Amino acid sequence: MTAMPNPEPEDLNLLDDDTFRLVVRRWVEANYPPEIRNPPKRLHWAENKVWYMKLAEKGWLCPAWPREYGGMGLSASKQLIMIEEFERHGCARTNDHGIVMVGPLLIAHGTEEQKKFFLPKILSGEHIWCQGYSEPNAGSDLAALRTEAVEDGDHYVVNGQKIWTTLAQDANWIFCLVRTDKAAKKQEGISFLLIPMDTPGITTRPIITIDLHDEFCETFFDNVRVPKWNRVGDVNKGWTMAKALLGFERIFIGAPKLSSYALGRLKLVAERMGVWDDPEFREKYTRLRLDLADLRVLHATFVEQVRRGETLGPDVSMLKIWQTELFQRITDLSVEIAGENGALLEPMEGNRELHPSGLFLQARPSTIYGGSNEIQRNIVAKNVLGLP
Amino acid sequence: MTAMPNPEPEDLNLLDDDTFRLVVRRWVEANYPPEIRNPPKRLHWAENKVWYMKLAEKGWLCPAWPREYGGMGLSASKQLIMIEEFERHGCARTNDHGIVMVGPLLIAHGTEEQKKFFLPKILSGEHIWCQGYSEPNAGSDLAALRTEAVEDGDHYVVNGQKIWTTLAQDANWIFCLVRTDKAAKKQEGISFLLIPMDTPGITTRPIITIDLHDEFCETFFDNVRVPKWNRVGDVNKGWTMAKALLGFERIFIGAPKLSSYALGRLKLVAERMGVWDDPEFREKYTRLRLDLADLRVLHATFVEQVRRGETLGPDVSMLKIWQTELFQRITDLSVEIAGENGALLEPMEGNRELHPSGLFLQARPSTIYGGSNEIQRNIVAKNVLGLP
Amino acid sequence: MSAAEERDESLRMIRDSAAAVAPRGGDLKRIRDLRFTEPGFDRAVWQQMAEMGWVGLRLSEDAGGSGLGMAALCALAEELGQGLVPEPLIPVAMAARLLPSDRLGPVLAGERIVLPAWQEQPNSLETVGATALSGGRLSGRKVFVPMAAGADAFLVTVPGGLALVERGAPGVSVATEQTQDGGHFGTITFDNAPAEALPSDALPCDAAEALDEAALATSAYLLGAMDRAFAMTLEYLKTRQQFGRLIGSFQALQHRAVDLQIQVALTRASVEAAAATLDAGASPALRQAVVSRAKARASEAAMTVTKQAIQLHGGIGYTDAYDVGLFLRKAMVLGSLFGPAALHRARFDAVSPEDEEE
Amino acid sequence: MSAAEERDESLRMIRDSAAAVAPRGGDLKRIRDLRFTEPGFDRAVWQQMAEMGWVGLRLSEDAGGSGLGMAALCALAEELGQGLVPEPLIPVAMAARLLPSDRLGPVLAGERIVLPAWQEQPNSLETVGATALSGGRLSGRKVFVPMAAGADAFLVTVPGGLALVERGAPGVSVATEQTQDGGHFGTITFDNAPAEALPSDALPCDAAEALDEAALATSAYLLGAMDRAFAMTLEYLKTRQQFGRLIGSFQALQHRAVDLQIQVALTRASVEAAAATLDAGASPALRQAVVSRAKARASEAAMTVTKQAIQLHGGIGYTDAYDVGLFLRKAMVLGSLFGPAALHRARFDAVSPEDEEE
Repeated sequence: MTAMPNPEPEDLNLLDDDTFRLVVRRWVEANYPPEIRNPPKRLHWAENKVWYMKLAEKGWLCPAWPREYGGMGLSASKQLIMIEEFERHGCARTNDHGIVMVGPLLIAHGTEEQKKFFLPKILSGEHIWCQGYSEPNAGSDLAALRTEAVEDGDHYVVNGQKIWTTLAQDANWIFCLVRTDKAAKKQEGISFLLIPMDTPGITTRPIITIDLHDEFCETFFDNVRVPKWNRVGDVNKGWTMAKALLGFERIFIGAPKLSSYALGRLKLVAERMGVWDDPEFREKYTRLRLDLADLRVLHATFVEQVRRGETLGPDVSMLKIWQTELFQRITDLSVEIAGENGALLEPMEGNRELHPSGLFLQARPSTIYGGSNEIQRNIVAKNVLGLP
Repeated sequence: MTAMPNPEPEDLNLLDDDTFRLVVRRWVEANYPPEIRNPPKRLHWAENKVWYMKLAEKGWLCPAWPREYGGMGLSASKQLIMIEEFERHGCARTNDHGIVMVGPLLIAHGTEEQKKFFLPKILSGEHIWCQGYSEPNAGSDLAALRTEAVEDGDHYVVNGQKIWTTLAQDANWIFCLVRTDKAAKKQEGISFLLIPMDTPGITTRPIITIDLHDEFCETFFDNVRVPKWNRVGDVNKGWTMAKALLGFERIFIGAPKLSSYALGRLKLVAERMGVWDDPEFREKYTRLRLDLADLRVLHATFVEQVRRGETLGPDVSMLKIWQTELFQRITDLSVEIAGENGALLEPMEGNRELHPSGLFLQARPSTIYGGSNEIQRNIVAKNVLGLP
Repeated sequence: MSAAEERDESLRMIRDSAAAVAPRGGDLKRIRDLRFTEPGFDRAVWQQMAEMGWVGLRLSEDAGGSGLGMAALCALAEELGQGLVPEPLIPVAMAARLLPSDRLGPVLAGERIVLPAWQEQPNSLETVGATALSGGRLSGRKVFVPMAAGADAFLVTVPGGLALVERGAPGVSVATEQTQDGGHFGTITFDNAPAEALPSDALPCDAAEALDEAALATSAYLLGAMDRAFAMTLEYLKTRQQFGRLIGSFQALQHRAVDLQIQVALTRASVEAAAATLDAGASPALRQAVVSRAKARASEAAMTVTKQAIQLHGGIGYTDAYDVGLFLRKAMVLGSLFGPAALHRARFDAVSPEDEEE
Repeated sequence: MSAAEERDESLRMIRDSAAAVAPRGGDLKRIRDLRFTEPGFDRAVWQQMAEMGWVGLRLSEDAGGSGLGMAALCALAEELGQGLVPEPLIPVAMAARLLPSDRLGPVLAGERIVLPAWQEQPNSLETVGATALSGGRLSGRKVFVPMAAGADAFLVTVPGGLALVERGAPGVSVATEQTQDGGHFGTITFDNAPAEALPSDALPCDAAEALDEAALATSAYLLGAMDRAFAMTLEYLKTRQQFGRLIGSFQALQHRAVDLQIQVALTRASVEAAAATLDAGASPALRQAVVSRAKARASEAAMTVTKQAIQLHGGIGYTDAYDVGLFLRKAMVLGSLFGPAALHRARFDAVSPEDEEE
């Protein structure tokens, strides 16, 4: 085993990958709050704040940000190691829109003033962000969005409605795509605005999803006045910036994590239901295991590209399709073998690990969000296979 | 058991259905040539002529034709019984295009002279027909056909190419859809011509299919002169007539026969391979059995419509989709369980009933012919579900 | 009128009568309001259903029933399924099939709700287990009794027959677990509880037969539910625009819709054929085969159709506020009740002779 | 150059060299001409392949080989697969892995074709059965030996090691059955045939290991075949018109093509990862797990892709004259050789510890 470096260098990039992994693992084990390990659902700020603050204190909140802005400035390869270790330990996802989306957006396109104002507040946990992209009639077809920002002196006046604003009830800021030119073609005429959630005219309402969770919200804008200073980048160039932001993130939606987690749960349900050794079950289970094993190696080829610093192509959509549909197939089988227990609202026998119906319902939207799998197939057909 | 009527009435419609079934069964058992029972492939004229002639002699060749034209004039319900009994006994399909297609076409649209000339020759086996519909660039899109008939005095001059002309090498006449008006919209400007195969300028070439059989041909027309007398119905109205002909036949392509046959073979292969009692196999086999059982009852609802004399709607395409894909799934599993034996060109151990790879290959085109399943799904989507 | 026409007319009348409780295309507000409440259904509506003669639909007119067959019960159940009606008609009708005629009056009148408690293990169709009656005292445990909190009494399968036990009798305890559709399952424990013995030979119907009828009626309910979820989806495909087009014009979605339509058609054919077989009087093996065929198809098709209904709706289908999710949740529950698909496939394999169909 | 770059460069060179026998996108006339002939391949081409060092690709340079790894053999096999090359490189390379160095010369030179005969039952990966050597005499029966009619000798698995037996030796008889790809399987019967004993401890490689390598190389061959069938299909979708449009513009076909592309991508990733694992030196259990993972995927994906290739071509795909059917026929044969998918899935389940992947 690699020896622990003592003390840690300030720039962790100086460590070799194995050592770095060990440093991360040890710290996570020592510092992660055990009560929120492997949460079955996305946590609210009240629940995961303690972890956010631990990371903030350690300086590990923003692995991808350059060090000059308070980030870790980690190489892609080390960022992946960090994610792997967090997942391995079952760390909850934080309210991370500020870290993953707003920070990189501002660093790339923000003014100096914007960076100075916003970045430290993300690092301190003072600003918790949510994302205002989708609209009721602009989900997979994001470019059809209609929330409108009309100039009025130094301000924009925003009217419209956003939907699927993840954890908006926890956020005090929202970053929005809004239409600033109605005459322009669909993907043009869109700008990026940063808006405090306490601005008059904003109301947020949780959406209860079919797993009866309130991770998502609808957010309404009624004559909301936003200073022009809050616009990121040039007017009408929001679409291009938003698309670029999706780049590095796309690989994660295809990561084997969820399917792997679900397969582990399937095994537990199978053992509990007494079918673990049934050949019929075993054949289906092994198929799923192999589907996951092949997802792992396919995923690894994309991770390798990222490690080498290459930009991912549209073929990464294949990962998303395969992962999400595999996740669903695994949870389908869990519900199937559970029989009547697969109909229960709560976990079986009060054991949170035996909750096939809950995981089944959680798996449903994975083929819808992040661009529905139908859209992903369109993308691969046109941009990878070159079909007309 | 119902007593056999003695003697048979001339009009078999006078018998009740059970008695009629018994009459058919007894006669088939006594007269069907045993050497061509349950043929693995479509037979050529040289092989099935004996059966054709037996039927002709008995007067049972054309159950659907009116009695005045030499048919049996059977009710729809009794026609179905006859088909069921023929299938039950494993009777080969004859070269039946004259019986099923040309006869009904002429009876509905032919002139008296045409009826007098052609119908007796079908009944006697003197004329064996093949069908010239599809073309290399007009398969599922039949209306795109380009074989052209240009007027020249009392004749048409035909040029072009037909494909999938079933058993054309056995036929001495062909009924063709040809384009008589190039300016008209796609489905208009098409006429119906009856052409002797020995007309100068016609050449026929068998197509070897992936099951290495020669059931289909290509037929080429090079300045073939056809008397106008040979046109059936009005000029440019061929499309409407052809479509109507497909009506009653469409239910047969969705009949459970092929899948049922294949499932029986699957069982034999499973027994031979020693997996018949494996739970894994059994689960898959039972699924297929149930898929077939449900096909049977769904098919029966359409048969019931026919019995009641109703016209079948576009929803009958669902039968075709389900039957053909089930047929393929059954043969897929046969090849799978046969292991290396599923790769053999010839039947296993010289036993014609153990030929998983042969049946697998035969099943391939079922989702393509008769209007590909993609086309069938388009039809159901638009004409049954009313999707835009 | 021919016999067939008379039958069709009678089925039409039953379907029409169902509209009083579950109007075709009606809103689902009542159903939403009852979710996750106890007992999870409305006793007044139950009363109304009983008054329409639904509880005794299958019973002879002598026994106070309507003298109709499984075709009628399935037609009714399908209508209830399209409206997601939570009142426990199928279980109570099953109990009514089994009760001696002198116990039927208040049950048929809707005054007394008797629920069958037959199951002791998950994934099972066995009606006899460890629960037994001895000297007028019942001991044991029955599970997955739907809507158990609404019962006045339980009709419990025991070796040799049935036991009728009051819900409030000493030694009877009911623990409930909520189900995804907003209802619940009861686990009923009997600890030396006083019960009335109803020996098999005195019963109007075999428990296994009544169970098969309930399984088939449940298949019909699932048919109604999937049919409506599919209709909602078609409607959505025909009105929702994306990328400047109606999404129903996208071929990939069209083809998927066709595959769902095929599942609905197979289920309908399977359920109706099974009902006809039972009504014609079938041997136990044939009855089990056709019921298992129908329930296997209905359970699986209902899941397939309702899952795809959500996918085809996109984001809105994933909200609890939108009705299509209610149909998925119902499919999750009724798909497994009275035997999940895999169990019925195995039973079909076990009871159905191979060559019957060749 | 980094090690990784060097490896990539070497793989590129191997792929380029394969073009001499199987040029990318080249026509398949030679392959068609050899179908259903005996021995089903061309000895002159075999000679050429041997001269390029392909038979001994995996062998150390000491043993007269090229000292390359499984990654190289898989790259080569993939190229051969896209050209449907019928010469029995994978079996002979397997034999070469097992032969003592003093027997290798003529085999590596292409002068002598030694085919492994290891299998006694269908659906099996067992190398040892009833065939046994006793006092220099071999008796028993081996089955499914591909291209057996072209062998000069057989390398036969027996308890305790191998037996090398001349094809023309007394007591050796070869019966062939044609396979759907135009080749054949041999059933080899040994009746007290004189054979040379090669005891396990004197062999450079374990038979089970050589078998796994052949299974993996076969997976790579299948990858090449399915990749080309898919490419032909894409090309067809981009050029064939129907209803006045390119058929590749129909969304239902596009989505199906994407699903096939995913299968190809999974197979490629699985094969390459398995080769890398073997090249890094794996325990027997790990080797079996990754080879079974790759072969299970390749066998099934090859069938899926080539069946769909035919469906997407429509009628023309169903003609023997059109090349796409050749790929389906090859998938039918190689899908089962060296273990069909189901067998490899079962082996994966048996050898691969659960928690390795969590």
